[in-house]
Amino acid sequence: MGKFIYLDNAATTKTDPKVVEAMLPYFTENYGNPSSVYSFAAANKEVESEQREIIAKSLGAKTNEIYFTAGGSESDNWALKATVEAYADKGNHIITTKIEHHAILHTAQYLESKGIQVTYLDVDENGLVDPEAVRAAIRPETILISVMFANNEIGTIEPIKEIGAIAKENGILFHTDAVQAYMHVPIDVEELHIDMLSASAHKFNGPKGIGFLYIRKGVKIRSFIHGGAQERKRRAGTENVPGIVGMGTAAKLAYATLDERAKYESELRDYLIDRVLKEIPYTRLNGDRVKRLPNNANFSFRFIEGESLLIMLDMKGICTSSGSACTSGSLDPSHVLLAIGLPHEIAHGSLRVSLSEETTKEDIDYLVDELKKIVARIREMSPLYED
Amino acid sequence: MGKFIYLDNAATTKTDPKVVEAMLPYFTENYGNPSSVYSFAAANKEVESEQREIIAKSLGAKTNEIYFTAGGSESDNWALKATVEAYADKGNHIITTKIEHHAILHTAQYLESKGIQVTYLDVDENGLVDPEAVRAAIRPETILISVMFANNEIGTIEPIKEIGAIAKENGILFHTDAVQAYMHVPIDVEELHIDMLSASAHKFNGPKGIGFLYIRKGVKIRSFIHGGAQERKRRAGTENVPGIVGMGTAAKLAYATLDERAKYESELRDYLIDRVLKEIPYTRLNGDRVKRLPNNANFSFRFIEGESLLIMLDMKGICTSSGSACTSGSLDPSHVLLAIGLPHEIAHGSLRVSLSEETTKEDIDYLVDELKKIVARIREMSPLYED
Amino acid sequence: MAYSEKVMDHFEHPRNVGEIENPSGVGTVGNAKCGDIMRIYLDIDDNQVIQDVKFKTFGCGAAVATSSMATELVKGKTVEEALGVTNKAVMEALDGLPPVKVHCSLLAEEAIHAALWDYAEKHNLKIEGLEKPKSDIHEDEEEEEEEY
Amino acid sequence: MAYSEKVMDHFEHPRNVGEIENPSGVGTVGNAKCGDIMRIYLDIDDNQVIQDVKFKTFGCGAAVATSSMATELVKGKTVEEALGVTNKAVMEALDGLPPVKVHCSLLAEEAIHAALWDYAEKHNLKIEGLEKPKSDIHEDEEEEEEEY
Ligand SMILES: Cc1ncc(COP(=O)(O)O)c(C=O)c1O
Ligand SMILES: Cc1ncc(COP(=O)(O)O)c(C=O)c1O
Ligand code: FES
Ligand code: FES
Repeated sequence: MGKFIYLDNAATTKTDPKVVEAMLPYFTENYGNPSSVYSFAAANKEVESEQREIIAKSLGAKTNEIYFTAGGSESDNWALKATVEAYADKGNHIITTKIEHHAILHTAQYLESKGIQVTYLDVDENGLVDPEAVRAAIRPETILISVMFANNEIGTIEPIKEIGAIAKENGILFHTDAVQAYMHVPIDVEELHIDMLSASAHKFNGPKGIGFLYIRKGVKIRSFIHGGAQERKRRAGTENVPGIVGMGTAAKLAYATLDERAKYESELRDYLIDRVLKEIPYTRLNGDRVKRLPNNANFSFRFIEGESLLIMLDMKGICTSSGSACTSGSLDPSHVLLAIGLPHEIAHGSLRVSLSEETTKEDIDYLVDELKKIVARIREMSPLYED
Repeated sequence: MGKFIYLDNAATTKTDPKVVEAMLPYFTENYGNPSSVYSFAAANKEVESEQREIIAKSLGAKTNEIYFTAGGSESDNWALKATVEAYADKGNHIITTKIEHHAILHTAQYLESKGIQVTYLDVDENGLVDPEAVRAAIRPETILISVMFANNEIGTIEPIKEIGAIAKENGILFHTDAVQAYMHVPIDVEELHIDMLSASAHKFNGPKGIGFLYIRKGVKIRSFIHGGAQERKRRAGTENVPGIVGMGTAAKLAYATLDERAKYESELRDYLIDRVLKEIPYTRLNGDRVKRLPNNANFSFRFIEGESLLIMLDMKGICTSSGSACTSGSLDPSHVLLAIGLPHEIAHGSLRVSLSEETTKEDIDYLVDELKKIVARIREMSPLYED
Repeated sequence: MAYSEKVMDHFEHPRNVGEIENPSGVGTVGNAKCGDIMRIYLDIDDNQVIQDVKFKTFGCGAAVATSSMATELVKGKTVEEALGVTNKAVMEALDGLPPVKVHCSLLAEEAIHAALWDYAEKHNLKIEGLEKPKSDIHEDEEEEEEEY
Repeated sequence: MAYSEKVMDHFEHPRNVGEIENPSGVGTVGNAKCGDIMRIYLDIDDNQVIQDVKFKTFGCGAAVATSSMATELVKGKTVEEALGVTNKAVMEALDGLPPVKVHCSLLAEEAIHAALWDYAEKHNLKIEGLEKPKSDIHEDEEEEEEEY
């Protein structure tokens, strides 16, 4: 099939073969339901708590503060919907931002339809939330602040520690959607004053369909999925043992290489950013130059529409994505790019490149070389571009 | 490790090695996010809809009426919580039964705490719901009837067609929790007038952590997990492609063998029931003798406590489960056994044996022989038993 | 994106990209929803036959492919015949488009109409069945399930 | 169920199962929550030394194992010493119990107390520190997370 270069690791990652290997026995050999009495299955309960421990340790949390879910979206939904109910007698106001993932934004909009007040904070041109704006938005009836750890499109890392401190000072719960950040940057829930944190395994070489919500001990939160007594009665459903083992194994592997990986990827990322900005005219980098995920680069090319760019890169064997959601049902340009102030037509021509530890300098060179040609070709075709 | 006989297929099943094989490429090769533009990932979108088609066909449903979830519990929660909101202007009353799985019961109790009226119907001594009782419970403000297809403890199959007809006649939505029934008995949503149906892959040799909710076209229902545009905007979250492929493959395999399997298993089940009732005194069969799942047998042994029985069977390499939830955090005896009228101490001594197509007559003979000895030994130890 | 082979071919090798100097008519339309823009240049002879046609498009893959196909379809046709080149005809010629991409083909139809209108205005003609083009196209979405 | 090896051993090979004819004391207690029942028979000599002990239990694995261990612990002890065999002591001797099973060990402690009470009553004795047993044991659950 010729060249194949996967540069969309923010969308999902390859499951590590070691992870798959660790999962395999739990499909056809140790397939027992962990809630069962007999030893065959009870062993799975221990395997599960080993995974919980690995994850807890990676966050500076306690084992019984980690709750397995079916992924980042469920974790986000749970965190918002359930705290809003549990703290209804305290207030009905939550604070979040304009650049959250839809799993937060659409949930917040749903909550608005139920009478919850939501403040959506602005961000600056680099996508940064101002902690002082968080402070200013706090009201007596504020029960929750939810600010993402790092943005999934433009890679900006938010001032979580500062926001956490403000939340703590004011006795308000602080949730962070760390789906893009977990295992890509170091996170310590104590140091950062995080009360709840969402993560999803398939963003760090684990399997799809499994994630977790960290819930600090003492946080009141109702079940989101009611039923059996799994997950300390807080999340019902027969445990996805292979998935849990997959996530735990992936976390263990990723945690061991975190610093090294971040260093490698960010160097490559900087090389990519430098080349693109230098060699392709009418181009801008979206997101903060420094406070950004090690593996994320996001560009806007003027006079260019995103999908055409993606398809042409695809024809060259390069997988990337666009800020434009044109293709996923909605035709609106990215809410994130609009929030950082890009006009519609520029927001349309954006490209997200997200690296992995397998990405090489040769890959980046190939990408940039092709990108130059493709951008030129599309501009040639564009009625907006007069050279 | 000596003998190993797995007779707890109602708790979970072994994932079929063919299913695992079908899943494998989607971890490390075709790992792309189905929502992506590039061809590498877009192919997964088609794979997904193939699975949807397999499942739709097995139910007499349309492809776009199948929505993937993380399992039976999520499907049940979704069906109840979301319809209650979507039909709030029609009414606030739902009808269910006393023998539902906790995924329904605890959800219904949660809804009660939100002001929803819930009728929990009684069942007869065999666990059967009376369709006329359903009819009698209907009020002008009734918006949903939810009756399980087959009970997970005692195996009784409910008169779904009659209940469906009553629901339809009265213009009320009808949901059925078919987690135990799907792929064990034939189901046609048209013939049975089912509007929504929950299922879970790990109950039919598919993987854990994946299931679906059938939603008839035209049923108004909000999202349960808000976020991205997946599942026609009704269930957010990066699709669990390996899980979906696993469930589809399992459904395909199971559908092809359904009749044959049911025949084989029910013969073996009847052989087991006959031997136990004849050879072990003070024993009763729980659940309907005829209207019962092909693979389920459930007994109560007087003067016997369930957990001891399970552990002793476990020591003989036999995996079974008890109606008693003693071990899973709660110490109350099974709500199902109480609902069919068993006194506490008898409800405590119950045993569920659930077969698979791999179960042999030798397995059953071994089970019954050991059971006789163990029951005698425990009775020996029991202060309730005076021989 | 399940684009047909024909779509991919026209996308990869778009026909008639470019501009015409001193065109008989030129039309530019945009889709308000997705922000995409298409411009068509026509060269029409005295017998009202389209001798040449060029396009420029700022838009998705489908927009590029439908522009390309639309130009092929109208080339050599009379003005009257060109009016019959609907978005349906363009889609058929491309072996279909994914549902979310149907609106892109409207862009092509409207751009041709706009160019023909421009031609008619410049030449003081009245073309039967041609209406003044809107500069922005709005189209109803595919019927969707009710959402909550 | 993560039962220790000691628990499994006592469960598989319970010591002192059975009855004593004409016992010095017998005690039966039940746990209202789980419905389990335990009965202990004591044979006590004139020096208030427990010469023999037997039990019958309708209960879970932990109940059987704690009964068994408790009988072992009190055998040969004086009545006064036997009073010191608390559920904690039984659990320790069994290398612990899972949290949900702690209440089962109370059953053993209470059954011994009930048998001693019966012995005291029959022999018109007053045993220091022994209270009239309740027939049903109620115990506060483990502290649980608030639920919603
Ligand atoms: C009848 C019934 N409903 C719902 C469920 C929940 O399914 P899951 O554990 O896959 O979420 C089960 C099985 O556990 C069941 O037997
Ligand atoms: C920031 C962020 N939050 C939430 C999600 C949702 O995670 P999932 O798709 O695993 O449910 C994603 C990824 O899709 C994400 O990038
Ligand atoms: S032209 Fe706008 S999405 Fe195709
Ligand atoms: S004695 Fe009741 S659960 Fe152990």
